[in-house]
Amino acid sequence: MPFIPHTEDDVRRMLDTIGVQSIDELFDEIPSTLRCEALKHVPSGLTEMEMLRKLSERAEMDEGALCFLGAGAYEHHIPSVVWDIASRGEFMTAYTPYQAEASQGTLQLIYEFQSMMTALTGLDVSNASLYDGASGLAEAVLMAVRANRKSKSRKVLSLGSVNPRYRQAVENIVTNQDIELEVVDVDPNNLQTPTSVLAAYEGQDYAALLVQQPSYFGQLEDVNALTDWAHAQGMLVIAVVNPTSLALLTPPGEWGSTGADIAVGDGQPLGLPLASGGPYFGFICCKKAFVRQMPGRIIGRTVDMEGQPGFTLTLQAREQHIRRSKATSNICTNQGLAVTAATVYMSLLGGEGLRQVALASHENTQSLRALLSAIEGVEVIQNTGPVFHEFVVRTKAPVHLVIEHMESGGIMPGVDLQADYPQLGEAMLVCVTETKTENDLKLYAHKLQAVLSELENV
Amino acid sequence: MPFIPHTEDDVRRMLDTIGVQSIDELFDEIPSTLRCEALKHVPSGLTEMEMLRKLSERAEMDEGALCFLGAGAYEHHIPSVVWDIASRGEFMTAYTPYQAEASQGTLQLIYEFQSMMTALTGLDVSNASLYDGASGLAEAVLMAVRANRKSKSRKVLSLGSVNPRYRQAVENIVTNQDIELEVVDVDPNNLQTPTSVLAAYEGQDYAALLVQQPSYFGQLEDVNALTDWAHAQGMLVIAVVNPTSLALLTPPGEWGSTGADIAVGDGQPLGLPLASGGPYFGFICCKKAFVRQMPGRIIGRTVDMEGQPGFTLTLQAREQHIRRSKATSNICTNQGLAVTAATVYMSLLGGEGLRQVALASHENTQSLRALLSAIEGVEVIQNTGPVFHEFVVRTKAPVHLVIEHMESGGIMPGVDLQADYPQLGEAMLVCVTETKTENDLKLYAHKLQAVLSELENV
Amino acid sequence: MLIFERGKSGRRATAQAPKNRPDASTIPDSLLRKAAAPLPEVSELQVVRHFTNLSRKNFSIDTQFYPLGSCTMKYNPRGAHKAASLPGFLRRHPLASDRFSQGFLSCVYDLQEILKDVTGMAGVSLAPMAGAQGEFAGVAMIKAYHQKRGDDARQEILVPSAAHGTNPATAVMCGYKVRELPVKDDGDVDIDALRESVGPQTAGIMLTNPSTCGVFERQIKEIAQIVHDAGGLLYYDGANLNAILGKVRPGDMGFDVMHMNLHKTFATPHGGGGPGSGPVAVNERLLPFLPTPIAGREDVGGEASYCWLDKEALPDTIGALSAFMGNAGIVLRAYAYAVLLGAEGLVRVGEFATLNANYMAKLMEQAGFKLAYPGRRATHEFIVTMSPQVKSFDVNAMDFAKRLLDYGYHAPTTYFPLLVPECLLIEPTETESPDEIEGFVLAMTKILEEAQNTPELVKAAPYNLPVRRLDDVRAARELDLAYRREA
Amino acid sequence: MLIFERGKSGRRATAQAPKNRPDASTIPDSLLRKAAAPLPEVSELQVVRHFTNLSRKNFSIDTQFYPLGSCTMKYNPRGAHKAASLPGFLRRHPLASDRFSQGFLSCVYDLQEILKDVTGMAGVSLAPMAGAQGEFAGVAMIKAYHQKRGDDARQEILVPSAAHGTNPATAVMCGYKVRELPVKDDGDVDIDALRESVGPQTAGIMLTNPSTCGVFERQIKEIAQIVHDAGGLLYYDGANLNAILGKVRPGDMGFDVMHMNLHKTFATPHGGGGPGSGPVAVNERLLPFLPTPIAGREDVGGEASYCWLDKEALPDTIGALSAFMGNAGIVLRAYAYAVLLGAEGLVRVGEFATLNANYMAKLMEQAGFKLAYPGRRATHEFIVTMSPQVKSFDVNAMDFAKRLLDYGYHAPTTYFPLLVPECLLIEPTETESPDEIEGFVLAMTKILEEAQNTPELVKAAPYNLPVRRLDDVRAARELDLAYRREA
Repeated sequence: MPFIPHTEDDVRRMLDTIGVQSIDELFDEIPSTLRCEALKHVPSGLTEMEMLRKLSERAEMDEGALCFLGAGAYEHHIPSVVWDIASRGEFMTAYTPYQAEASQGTLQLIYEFQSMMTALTGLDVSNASLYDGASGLAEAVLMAVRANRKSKSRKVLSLGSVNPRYRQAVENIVTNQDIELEVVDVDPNNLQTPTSVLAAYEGQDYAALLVQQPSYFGQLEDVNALTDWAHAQGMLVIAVVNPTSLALLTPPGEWGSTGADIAVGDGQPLGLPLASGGPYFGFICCKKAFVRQMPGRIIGRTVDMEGQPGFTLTLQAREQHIRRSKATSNICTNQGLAVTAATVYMSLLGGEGLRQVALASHENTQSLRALLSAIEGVEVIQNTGPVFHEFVVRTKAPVHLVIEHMESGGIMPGVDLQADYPQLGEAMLVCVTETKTENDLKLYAHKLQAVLSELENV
Repeated sequence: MPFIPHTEDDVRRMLDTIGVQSIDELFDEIPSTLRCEALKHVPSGLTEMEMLRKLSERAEMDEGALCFLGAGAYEHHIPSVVWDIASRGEFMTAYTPYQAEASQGTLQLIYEFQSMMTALTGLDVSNASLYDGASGLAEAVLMAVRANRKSKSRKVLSLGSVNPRYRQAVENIVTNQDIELEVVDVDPNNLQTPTSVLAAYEGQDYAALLVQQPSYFGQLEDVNALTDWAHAQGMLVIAVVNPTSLALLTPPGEWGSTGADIAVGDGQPLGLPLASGGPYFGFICCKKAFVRQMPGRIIGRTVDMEGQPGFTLTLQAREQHIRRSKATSNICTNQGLAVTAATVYMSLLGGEGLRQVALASHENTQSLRALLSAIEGVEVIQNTGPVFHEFVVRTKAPVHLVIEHMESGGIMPGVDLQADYPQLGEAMLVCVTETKTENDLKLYAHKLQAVLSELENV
Repeated sequence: MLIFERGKSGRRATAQAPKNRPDASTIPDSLLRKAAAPLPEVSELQVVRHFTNLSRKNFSIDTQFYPLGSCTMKYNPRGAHKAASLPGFLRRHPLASDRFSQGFLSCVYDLQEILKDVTGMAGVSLAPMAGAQGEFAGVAMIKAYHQKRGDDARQEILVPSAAHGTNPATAVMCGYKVRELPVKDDGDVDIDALRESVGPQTAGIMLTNPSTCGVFERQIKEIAQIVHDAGGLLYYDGANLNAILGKVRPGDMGFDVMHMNLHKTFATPHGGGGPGSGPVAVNERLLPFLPTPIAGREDVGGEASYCWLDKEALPDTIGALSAFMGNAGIVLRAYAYAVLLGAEGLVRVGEFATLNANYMAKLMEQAGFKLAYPGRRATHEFIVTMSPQVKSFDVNAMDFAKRLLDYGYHAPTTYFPLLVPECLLIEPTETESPDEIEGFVLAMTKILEEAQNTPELVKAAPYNLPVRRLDDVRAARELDLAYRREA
Repeated sequence: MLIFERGKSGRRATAQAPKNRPDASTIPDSLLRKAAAPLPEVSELQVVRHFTNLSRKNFSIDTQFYPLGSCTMKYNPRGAHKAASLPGFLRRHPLASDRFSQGFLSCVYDLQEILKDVTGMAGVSLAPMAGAQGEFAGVAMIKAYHQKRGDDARQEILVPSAAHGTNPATAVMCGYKVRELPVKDDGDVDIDALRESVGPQTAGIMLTNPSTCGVFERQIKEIAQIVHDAGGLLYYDGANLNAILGKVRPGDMGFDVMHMNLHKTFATPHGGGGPGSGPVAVNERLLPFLPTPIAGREDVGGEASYCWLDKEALPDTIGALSAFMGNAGIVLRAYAYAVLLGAEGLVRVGEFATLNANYMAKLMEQAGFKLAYPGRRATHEFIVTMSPQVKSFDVNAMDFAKRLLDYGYHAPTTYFPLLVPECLLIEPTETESPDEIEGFVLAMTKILEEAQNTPELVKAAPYNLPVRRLDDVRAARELDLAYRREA
């Protein structure tokens, strides 16, 4: 019996002790009419060897293309140390540190994680993580609505350059509490959002402004002006940020004259594999004033009865297992193991190393952008503006065909923007990180050129 | 500086403490004429990302063929637990347990390993491992020559069905001590060795007889008769055995009326990947009487000063670091990490599970043997005799061409026996383990048939 | 010592940082960070050593018996971890086209089918990223259902007092009011109170069955009838699904919607607090509302072909709750686990979890501990109340819990459910041998003796751990939530 | 508790054993095992928990500073482990044809080239599986060389008294007699004694340089001259190569043959006692005798093509010393390490190993410990003698070593080399930070105080480890080398 250690003798002896004849008798409180028959659609069990063969064959089906997709999930080099450490049984098979004395490893690690996230965001406090960037943004919105004492509004304003998948998830979550997300239109000729566009929203009551930096398009927004504008309007500022970029860019805590109030984002770039979208983790940091509105676990440093330092879950009075219907969120588990990996990753890279990752990605992106600009039939939108490691190109040929043909050649060239931003035309979002070599970039440009002339001739 | 933690400040401070101006000054005792210039043929360093990309590209070059090679290295399923545990830093980055109190993990594990190997071989004692099966056999030969008090001979007799690579390594090692290995011819029509063949060697003085079970050809020898014959001649018996097979077959300690004296073999089948031939490990077990002739590390159970059980290196008076030129061997390191993996493997499988591995491999082998027997142009040598999980086939077409063509079809069909056993003709040694499916076997048979008719038509 | 404190300015794991080209940045200064982010500055060895040693300060399933009630801390098969870590799965971008996704999609689809069978439901979505998000999705579907029918009066969710805190918190997240239902002394819900509570304001009820009292709710059919008659829906909190796997199905009990905790029932690693995965399953009635994405399958010329179903295919969906597809890697681990166990193995899970819990409960009773529900069968877990020990020796449940750590056992869940005073909720799971169970009971027996003879010893435990008992009050009063480098 | 003692008849990790078909065995009963092999009978979780907990009883580089002299316990890059664990490398059968071997062969070839450059030698074979086997191969080549010339009188190998035990043991393995050479008080070999010892009976000399005394043998050119003039060859024991990497090359010093310990100098994991890898390098004179197999390269139409060179290509080879190609996986790890470090990084190894050792030696001296060779530069390691402490407090080197364990530091090598009384041979390696070094010296300082004030405390150490000091005498007298199940 896989994973069940009982021998026949064990079972007999245990049943005798309990005083029943059979295991089945232990289920005699279940109304017999409800008892189910054998599972019909579950196949018979396999050995580990057979299972691994089956899943290996499937995994191999998904291999083989060079990937230039980003849009919220980024391929970075993951040092071997990261998962060697995170996969240690003591991290991987422990649970939420309810017994602090028996969980100092996890607790100290999360405290260190919180410290690192505040270092990156320039804000005062961090929690122990949320599920992912999108649901994290929803929590940030709920938090801002609770926290903004100046505003009674249940509306928040989002730039159109915030990840559309994030905005969608936020809506799906917060509309249940009658909170509304209003979105600023994207100008197809200027992917940056100048504050002038926001004039239309002045004087209205919004609990918060959502700003993503770098934006979904990879562009850098003028976050200082945007932050000051929002604060002047009595809004809180929620910064949606890429943690890698924070090694290079102004941290949200320093945006404008007083800094963003809440920063949120997805931790995936910090040592987590693409892995079909998860597990990643959402991070959330805020100014000290809002700490009691924070959702999720928070770890604090304290002392034990001998005065030695130690770590423990704290501010639990915000949480569902204590406050139940009055909790700041229903969140229970966080993404502990993902955070473990990210903490190891950030320790390895350090501020300077992470900056190098950001810069190398940025430089590769600049290179590809330059290569593609030179191709007939390709328009790099806002060719000269500052981007981080993504940019938007418009193709002469229908972009879905371009993507299809590039994939036939073993390259996933970018994310089709048509559904989310029809105003951009035949556009796709291209991402380049430090993992790509010069040859990879040349190959991309070469293939794209070939595909475009092929499509021209059809 | 990869892996070097020193900052510039560190270096300055350390040099000041030492009282020198530069690191270079620390090398001033080396005659200046000897000091070398920069390395000329070593490329510049790569980051981990670049290194892994380079080595991944190389590793992928070696993939893609279904492997029916055995001949001393066997592909078995390796439970995921095995290397997850063996790769734990505490096992992987410790060293020889010189400080027993700080090495109880490694020490107890090796004690358990020794216990498992004696359980498998049916002998009294095991050491902590040798390098591999072949060099282990050389140590066994040296040991037998030292241990056999009845014989003054520096000759040992080996059956021809002992792995030729093992015999070659033994010769390369023991001839330095003027020990001679005499080999019994292999009869191309009977791959088993009946004791009748040995009549020619009766009355001569050999320190030991070398018997491999299953033999290099996968055949089962009549080890009981061979052992009794050798003992009657005053020889010690050295059994060369496959540890997987020992879950199914009579253990060496029970061969004949008094058992083999020394058992040796390669531990690779016990959870170690094929990995181009190593690291594997050699194991060696013997009767209690010979323990002081044993080469290598041995772990014993003892007690600490409070009477609690503990484990420690013992019988070190046999070893080079104590006895120097009088040691039983120059061996120093063993194959600790490989032994760690094997110990975990054997614990997972247990006696019955290992028997199932042996049996499943055996059954698959029988199936393929039957399939190939039915093919025109293929002769399974000694078609009905008992084999374990390898067998010999002779092909009508030149065997090196058969192999080449099968490989073009993505199958490595077997090991060419021509160089080592020209008397067998166009023969190859085919191995099947539990990792092969029925489809794999059908594919093999199908391709072989196709290749043979193709070669016929050339 | 913190990893920051091991650092030194300029130190780094150099092999890990890419080389930069001559800076090609076009980023204006105003958007650039002024000073490097103050992350740790340590060598690769320092990182390995620091975190390896940190890990050694944890209890975990791999090192200890961990009978944490309601958390199902069973063995996490390493094979499943390996399967989910295959390069093809790890490297797949979440937005990869179907062409490069058939392997992953087929796993998602197959697990959906398995979970439908296991739960007796008509549809499954694997998107929710944790039990609590599954609950959210479930209650949001209940809300969407009523809204679609124009039934706007239903503003209340019923929750028994024994429920997990996530239940009421979730109802509120979905904009509902919560009404608590009392639980009787035998652990079953008070049916009369239920009858009084339902009405046209009732959107639904959230139930865990077996309940957090460690017993099976025997009146489930009656409850379903009452709630359905009132026009409400039944939500099944799958936290305790491990207890009944293959024995009774939520769909057959009358539940309309439920979530599962894959990390519990399907043995994926708990990771020190996550990630989990909280798929939802629904009956026909709620099928249109399932959260996206869901894997669909068509047969194209005899070959199966898989694709994502999202908003276009499911216009009434409550939508996506994450940027991509939830915790895909956890889904893969759960699928691998289901493939390993198969139909016959999944049934055994419930059986042996129940056998272990009942055996352990009996041994605890024999050892002189008081069961909270002595007349009932234990399910996969059971409750002991330490009230007698508090009265006799002034040693409470937390003291026992802390002292257990000294004996090398993780403590059971303490002080939950809230309605049982001084309780320990104990869940051995099916992957533990009777030897471990007996060892635990022996330790409890010894602690009971200690409580009798040297209560102070127990009250000041633990002694053998990296720290002594921690000052939680100070932690909350003098907040220290992040390291700040000394100037 | 032993893994055997956790077992119960019939228990097993069932997911790991293949299913058998109806038995198709044709094996006669006389060759079959009568009863199942008495291996442990445990569940998968029990295996994981047992061995995880066992591992936690070890000191290791990943958890502790481990300055074990002569063993070069430096950081083992995880990236190299990962590279060697790539599926293509792990699955390659050792007898795979060249067609399916170009990846592996190219790594072997490239590492051979790197090692030639590093050693200043003309040829390299990576075949030997450990330092001791490398020594064997080296001395066997010396023997083959003399034999080939018909020079049968050379039956003696010279070995300094400070040498590793493997040196004399190896000479004997190769059928030689050993003559020991005295070492002077300054750590250098006694040249006069050498002059007297050489002659027509001299096959060669085995030297470690830097020597095991932790100093560089300054007269190496003279020694080479004397031995060569007498017709002998010089063997370089590469155990201490880490000290001089990129600074001075054995080939340039006049050595004819040498081995390297890849697990030391090239940072492959020591694995609790192995596997190691002990490549040999030779100058032109010994090229024909290198052990097989060796990777060769030809350029075929501009493309590199790699193949194995064995007996046919190298008719004078001393042949293979293992069944296949030695410890291939260790070779790959070493290659990955060399690729990571590159030319500039390899040079830094020797520099920083030396810096650390000299710094540590200075601190130890300042702390009141006695250096064995105070007038000399330390190399990558140095020796402290505890003779003063034995005299003053009756606390010896082993007592200090054991007490260090309580402080969380692995002990240095004790009582080696034999010629320095009560010695500790200390090797910090280049991957340790000055912080660790200072921590170690501080611990030694505290132990020194303890030795002064409470010598009994030190003499009964350790206290904080899984066991107290062990009874080695009993271990050797009452041999208990394997568990036997009670009948």
